[in-house]
Amino acid sequence: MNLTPESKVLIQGFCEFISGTHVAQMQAYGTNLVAGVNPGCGGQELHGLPVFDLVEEVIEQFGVIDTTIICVDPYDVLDAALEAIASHISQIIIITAGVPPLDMVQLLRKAEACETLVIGPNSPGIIVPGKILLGTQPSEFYTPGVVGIVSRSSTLTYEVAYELTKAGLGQSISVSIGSDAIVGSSFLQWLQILDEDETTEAIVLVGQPGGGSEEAAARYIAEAIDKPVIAYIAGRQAPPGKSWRQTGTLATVIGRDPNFGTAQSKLAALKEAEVPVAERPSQIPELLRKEIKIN
Amino acid sequence: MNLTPESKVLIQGFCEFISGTHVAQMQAYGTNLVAGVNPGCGGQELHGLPVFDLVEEVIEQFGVIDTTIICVDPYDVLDAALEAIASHISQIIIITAGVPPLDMVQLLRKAEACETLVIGPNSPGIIVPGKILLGTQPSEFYTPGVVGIVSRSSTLTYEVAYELTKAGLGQSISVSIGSDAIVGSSFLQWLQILDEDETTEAIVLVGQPGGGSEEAAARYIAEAIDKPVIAYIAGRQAPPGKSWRQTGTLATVIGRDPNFGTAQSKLAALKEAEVPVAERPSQIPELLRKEIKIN
Amino acid sequence: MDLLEYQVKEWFGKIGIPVLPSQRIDHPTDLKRLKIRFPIVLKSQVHGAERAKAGGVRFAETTIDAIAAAQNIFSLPIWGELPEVVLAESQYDANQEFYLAVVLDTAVCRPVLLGCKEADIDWESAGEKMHHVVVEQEFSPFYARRLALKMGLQGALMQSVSGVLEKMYHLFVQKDLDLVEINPLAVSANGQVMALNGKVRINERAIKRHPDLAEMAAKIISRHTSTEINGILGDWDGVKMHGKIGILGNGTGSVMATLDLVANAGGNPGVCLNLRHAFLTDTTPTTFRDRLETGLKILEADKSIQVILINFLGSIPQTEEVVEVIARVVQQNNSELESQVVRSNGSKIRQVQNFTPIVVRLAGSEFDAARKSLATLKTHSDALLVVENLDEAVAAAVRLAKPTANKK
Amino acid sequence: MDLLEYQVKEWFGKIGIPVLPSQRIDHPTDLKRLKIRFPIVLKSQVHGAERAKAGGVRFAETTIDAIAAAQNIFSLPIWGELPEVVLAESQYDANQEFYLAVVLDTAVCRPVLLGCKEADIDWESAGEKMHHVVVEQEFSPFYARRLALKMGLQGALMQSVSGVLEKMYHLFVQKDLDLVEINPLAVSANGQVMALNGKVRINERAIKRHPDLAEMAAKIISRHTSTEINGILGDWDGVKMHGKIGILGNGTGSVMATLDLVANAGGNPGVCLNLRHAFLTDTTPTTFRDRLETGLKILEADKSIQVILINFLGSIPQTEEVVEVIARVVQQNNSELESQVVRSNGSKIRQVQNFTPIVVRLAGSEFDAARKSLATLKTHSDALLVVENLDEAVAAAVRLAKPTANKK
Repeated sequence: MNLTPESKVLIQGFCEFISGTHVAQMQAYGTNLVAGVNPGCGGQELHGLPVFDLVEEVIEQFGVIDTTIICVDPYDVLDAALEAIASHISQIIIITAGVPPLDMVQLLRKAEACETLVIGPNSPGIIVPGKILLGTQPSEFYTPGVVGIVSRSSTLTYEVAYELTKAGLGQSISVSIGSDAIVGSSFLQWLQILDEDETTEAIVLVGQPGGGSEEAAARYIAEAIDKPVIAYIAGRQAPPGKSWRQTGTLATVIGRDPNFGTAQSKLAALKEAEVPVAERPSQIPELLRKEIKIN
Repeated sequence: MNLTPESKVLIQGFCEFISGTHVAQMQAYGTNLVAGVNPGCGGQELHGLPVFDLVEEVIEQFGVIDTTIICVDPYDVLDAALEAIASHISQIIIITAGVPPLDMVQLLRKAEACETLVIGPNSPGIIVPGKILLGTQPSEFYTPGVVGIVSRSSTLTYEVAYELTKAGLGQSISVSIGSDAIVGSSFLQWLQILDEDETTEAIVLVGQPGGGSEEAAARYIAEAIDKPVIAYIAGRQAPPGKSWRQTGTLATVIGRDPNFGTAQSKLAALKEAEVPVAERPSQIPELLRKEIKIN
Repeated sequence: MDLLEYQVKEWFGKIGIPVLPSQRIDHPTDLKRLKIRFPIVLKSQVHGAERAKAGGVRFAETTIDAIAAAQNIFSLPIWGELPEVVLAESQYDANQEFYLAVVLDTAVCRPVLLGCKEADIDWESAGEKMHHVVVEQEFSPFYARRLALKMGLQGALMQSVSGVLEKMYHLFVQKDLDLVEINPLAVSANGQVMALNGKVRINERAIKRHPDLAEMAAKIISRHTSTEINGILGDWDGVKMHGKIGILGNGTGSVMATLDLVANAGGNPGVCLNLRHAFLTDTTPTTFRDRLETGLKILEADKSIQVILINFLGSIPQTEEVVEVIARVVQQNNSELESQVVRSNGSKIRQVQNFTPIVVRLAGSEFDAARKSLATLKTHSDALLVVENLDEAVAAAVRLAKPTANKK
Repeated sequence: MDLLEYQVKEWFGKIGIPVLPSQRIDHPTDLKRLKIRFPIVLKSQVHGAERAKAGGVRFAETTIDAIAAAQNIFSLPIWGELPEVVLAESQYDANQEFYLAVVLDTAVCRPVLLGCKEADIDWESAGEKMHHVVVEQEFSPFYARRLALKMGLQGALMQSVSGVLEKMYHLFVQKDLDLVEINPLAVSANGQVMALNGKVRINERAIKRHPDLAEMAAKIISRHTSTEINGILGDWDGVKMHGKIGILGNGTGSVMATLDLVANAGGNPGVCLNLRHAFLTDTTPTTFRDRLETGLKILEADKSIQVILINFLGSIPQTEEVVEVIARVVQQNNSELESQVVRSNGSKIRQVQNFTPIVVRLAGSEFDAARKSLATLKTHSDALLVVENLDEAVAAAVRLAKPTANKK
């Protein structure tokens, strides 16, 4: 993962999930946004960025691009990402929500073959407070510090950051892997990155019902993570249902717990791994202070 | 390319392009045929080989397979080859003729990504006289020696070998890359292999109308091949036509000669590269003797 | 979105999965023009499970029997749903019955093929009997053969079952499905296979890119109430609970966290809607503002909702317009309220009072202006509360949802 | 196999490529039930090129005009082909006309998108004007945008042209095509695009896996003579030359080499057939023996063929049966020959003599037995010659094809 402020960044598409304010915020943060790609709008200027029709035109003009932020319409995400991969862009952040899951399956097969890092979809991206902003995370909730945040949510990620900042706990890196059922990078990858990151001293994991990533993360934390980890799981009081994209009964037949996908299953796994769990976002700073000595 | 007699070989399918005689011939030649795969026939025995339903079953029983020889029906070739690739077989020889070209396009994209060597389709395979036979080349026309043969034809390949053997010129390796318009390995790859092969002292290139591989080979010979090369092109007297799979007029628009695909274009390219061209198969030994001193 | 059996079988037939001769019956008298041979089976076309147990499946040997049975089925609601169509189908002599499915497994991010040598399995104990194959790379028929072999099939039957799986997979990809299931796949004495019943679940996100599916969805939306729609189409836009506090948020996790906070503070969450992306029932593209308007309407129309809690943090698209929407709703409530006669009986007031107090939690620099402009609105004291702190907003919503308790 | 324009347009319409309202006319009187508006254009549905120049395209303003024009077209053969269908189509006001194609480029082993801002281009000088994009990896719409931009298009027109290319590509893959072409793609004053004419060439090898295409091919085969079939379906099984020596071989290169040897030895090669794989006209699976029988029949039925040269080397499937087929043909010829009265005039003998001498070249250990068994056949001296050396076989065939010269 290249998160240096020098790395060159592209925006593909300008759908409702990104606004002029977001672009201005990234630029104000010092992110090296070089251009936008919006087919049919080549030659125009948008939010102060030169706009091209094709990714390859951007590369011709600006050289290798490190990261692309994809904000095209949901049905165009696969195409935009394949275009980025064909242009050898190795980090893709997908902000767009509502991408059909079979498009993601196709994209992930390709990304794995090409060793492309895909973050999202339905992710507000990554922020390294005080250094670089890649995506739509509102920077005002962040302040530089030592707590790493890895989350599956969008808005809830900044909710947690806001609580930390209000409590005087700054952040090292905050990433949302995306709240969709099928996303690129996993909790495991990011726990490893945060564990290796020199600035990070403690990690906050933010989860929600659906899938099995929190359970996998819990096992991984017990096995491989040396830094203290605090978790928060939203949706404990929500009724279980397919609304939260559980695979339901069919999941059980392939060797999974019948509770698979529920907040309860996640809480049980975290308990098993002895990861402290916050009851509410505002309780996170308190739990963190018990684990690490900051301020 | 692994052409050692120890390498483990599998046969997928037993359609009309391979017979019991071919299998017996390979075995008599010492080729290490371990099994056959023929879906629906698992548990049977065919031509003295144990038959399985899946490639992975063979690998479970015999370990890593080096080469598979595909002889399934034309419409099943893509599936058989993808199954072999999924089982990490790195050399695929496709004997079957009549494979739809768009299946080959799909296979080649995958094979390139996985660095799998695909020979054929519509190829009788490879023979290293006296050592190993991979495919349906009739071994009786071959004798060990120093002449490498690389060809796009099937029967014509052994016709040439027969002429060499009758003239007392043995062969080092003989390969047919397949006479279809779209095939896996290219003349260029095999010219390089033969150029590097220690036994080979001279190379015979056998071409026919269609496509541009002979022209590419001619340029490559002029640039990169140190050993003497003799060529023979069949079909000089045949009328040009789509029958021989030329891309025709459409080819010209992407920067190609209007003669593209004709025997004449190939002959001109070989002349330009100063490669001696035989008038008929029986003339090849004579031209070879002029270039190298054998016997 | 789940299809009805007759729709599934139309798809199966088109893609080459063997199905029995059958005929769609829209009215009992259609049976007079039956093109298939007796004896037949008549099946109620509803979404609910266990229709056979409920009496939705009947056998008939003659036209008279069939008409009587169809009349019966047409007037029998199953899980509250009356069939619009009955399927008349030939009967089949099954020697064995299998279960086959292709399902999107979100945990491994790949489609999975499932197969079992028993049909109508008990899911609780399916583990050992059910076999699966993960479709790692682009599908090719060998994945289907892998499953058929794992199921313990051989020879011609292995080939025909894997052939059916292959077609199921193509349907799965072609139509963006979450699930395609054949249960049971019957095998006759001579080894012929036949899909006797099937299930297809379409991924809601992909509906709009398939004109035929969009049309089906539009029909369901126009014919059914919103609760039924959720049952039929799936309800990925939110959670339906039965409490008094309706929640609108921007993001699944945020809505969930708010719901938890409300419950922990002693409140009862009601319908919770995520406004981050288009609702399933939206047949045309929507903006955030549109979704907020729709969300407010849904909550206001819901009689059990006593308070609306809106939680926005960071940034939302079209901030200014969104504030206008909230302001308009609040002012409308206000004017309606002023024109009402306030009676002494609290409970009566709630009945006539046709507005719902709104608590708006806004945090982030983008909302600074919004907070100010909403604060200047002249409203009834409880009609609108704007706060920045989430815990405070939740406490206020819970307090407002218990007016009688407060007044004591 | 090339489709006719009306078939191409049906496909275009189904996949969403814009085409004009049109109607298939099977008989001039169909025009009385025309559903599209006048003025119309009537187009002969034949495979040959330049039909407009030949009079196969006519405009009509009224029903009477249209019927007269259609009668005219139905009775006008173009390159020897009478149309079975005439297409009636609306007219279109084109502002610009483009050329678009997707073609399988065998030299790069990939499909290629082609586009030009001119229609009906002169291929000799197309080089600079024609743009292309190689579809390296799995297709995605960005490849289409690449081409549209290379063509110099911008904005909405770039988008709509790349949208058409996208659909052309999907058709290309779905139906296993060698070529799909729109020429011209018209652009109206307001930027709307319309496919005015199209061409589709199906890869012959894939026909049998598409039931709809197999049916089309079967129709063509049943309606046309073998020469016409070659013209319409393509003739990848062999070469049609007009000499006296027919060649049967096993493999393209081998057949070609034999052809060259015959020509170099002063002979005239005639029809040359490769028996290695199924003929295009085979609607069911064939064996090598079947193809040999068919090949011999084709050559014997061809009046210009005086000698048949069979060249088999190495191994062929079903060796024994193949030898039987040759033996049977030779013995049949022999018995017919014996019953004939041999006249003194050489040329007259050739007219009554309804057998063709066969030279069989067999080399390889698998043929040892075959050579022996064929050698024992009792035949007229020229009826069958079995040799092992190719050059000798060719010399013999050339000699046999010049009976008069030899007799002088």
